[in-house]
Amino acid sequence: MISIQQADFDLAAEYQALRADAPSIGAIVTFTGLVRDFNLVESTPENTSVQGLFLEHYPGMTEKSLAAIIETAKTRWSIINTRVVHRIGAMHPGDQIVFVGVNSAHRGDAFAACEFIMDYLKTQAPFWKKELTEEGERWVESRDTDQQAAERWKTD
Amino acid sequence: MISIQQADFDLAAEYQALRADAPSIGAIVTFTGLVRDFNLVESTPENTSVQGLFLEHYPGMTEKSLAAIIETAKTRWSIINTRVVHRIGAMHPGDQIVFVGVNSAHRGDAFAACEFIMDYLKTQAPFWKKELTEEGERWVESRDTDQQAAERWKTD
Amino acid sequence: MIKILYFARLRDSLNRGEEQLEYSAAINTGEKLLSALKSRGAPWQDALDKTQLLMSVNQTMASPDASIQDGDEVAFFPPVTGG
Amino acid sequence: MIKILYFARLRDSLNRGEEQLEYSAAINTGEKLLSALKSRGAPWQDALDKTQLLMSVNQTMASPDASIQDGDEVAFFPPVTGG
Repeated sequence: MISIQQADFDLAAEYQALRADAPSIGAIVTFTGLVRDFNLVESTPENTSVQGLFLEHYPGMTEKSLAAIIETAKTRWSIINTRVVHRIGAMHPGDQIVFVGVNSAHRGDAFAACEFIMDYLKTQAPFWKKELTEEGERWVESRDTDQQAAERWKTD
Repeated sequence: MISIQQADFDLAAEYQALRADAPSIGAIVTFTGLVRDFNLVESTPENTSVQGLFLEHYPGMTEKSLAAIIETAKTRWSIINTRVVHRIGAMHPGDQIVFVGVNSAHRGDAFAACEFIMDYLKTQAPFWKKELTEEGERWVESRDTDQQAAERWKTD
Repeated sequence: MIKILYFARLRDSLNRGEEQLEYSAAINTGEKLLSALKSRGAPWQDALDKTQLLMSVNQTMASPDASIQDGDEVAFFPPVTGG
Repeated sequence: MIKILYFARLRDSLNRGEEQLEYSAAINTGEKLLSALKSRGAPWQDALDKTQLLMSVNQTMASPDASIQDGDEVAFFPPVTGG
């Protein structure tokens, strides 16, 4: 299940759906990303306070790239199902931005697949963040650490 | 927060507590373990159907060992808080057994600390599972894969 | 005709989110299309000269040597920052 | 006196969850205590002769060479299987 939506999401509902999938499920791993109140972009070390965020995306390609990321995860790990929710539009500090949930018979597979999906989403899925700070709007710069996180999963 | 309890737990409540901890939280990772309907113990490849489970523990040492595991996680990763709930007593297939939740400014730290806590809990915390199967009761054997999962985190 | 989309900072710089372009052999790869767009001068030259520019063809990430067919949807955008 | 606890399969095999034992130099390490218990014969010998037996002293995992003081709480149990 992939959902791109303006509305907030309910982690409990996502979790219950993952729990109900199959009686062989022994492990559920969830990741939730929240809007922080400070900025971690390396190019702006001053940690300017963030008042709001705007999430833009590329409709069509977003869903396609997330589906491809999930397919890759399913070939690499023994997982049963995944749920990915990514919000778009205006958000505020403390708001939920993204949810990735994975269920599996085994905890190792659930952890690895969930982190893999997040790392690839961060570098492959066409979302862009614009921050509203005390000094005005600015597009968030991509981070080298995100690129490195995704590189870790490369197999030769 | 560490809780050893007979009662079921509410993942949503645990998650909301982790979310409310600090405005600098950008990532929350949760792990939930469920009672499977089949047995994965290596010594019993027949996959006998499990009708119920009984969780025994060593009161006092359980809390002490979990606190030590969490302290180690906090020294190794940049995490803000953790919540661990482990149920004891009688359970049935599909029931929740264990919850580990971690919040952090960074997703990589949240993922690593959450998986570390689970891997160490599986080998260090004094819980024992007894299964009720079609053929009667039996104590669950420990698994080499759990030992290996914990070994991964060893630093020299 | 090909459809070209611009996103995020790039769309702001170009003051344009979308356009249609007549297809020809002069724009049948990512690199050639980029050259053609840059030749328009300011603000195109600067905005498209970023080392970190990404491109997709038909909603799949593509490298500059990717071929472009008539009817394709091509998009240019900065590195992604979702999640 | 020391307090000794037995858990899970081990408690079932010994048909005992807990006992008090007079402290002496003959049981002042994990290994010596284990020898003393095994010398009781069946079912102690067999039940405690598992290669996978774990031990704790005062609720912390301990190795067989761990020293035992008067008043300590010692526990023996099979490998843990929670989570």
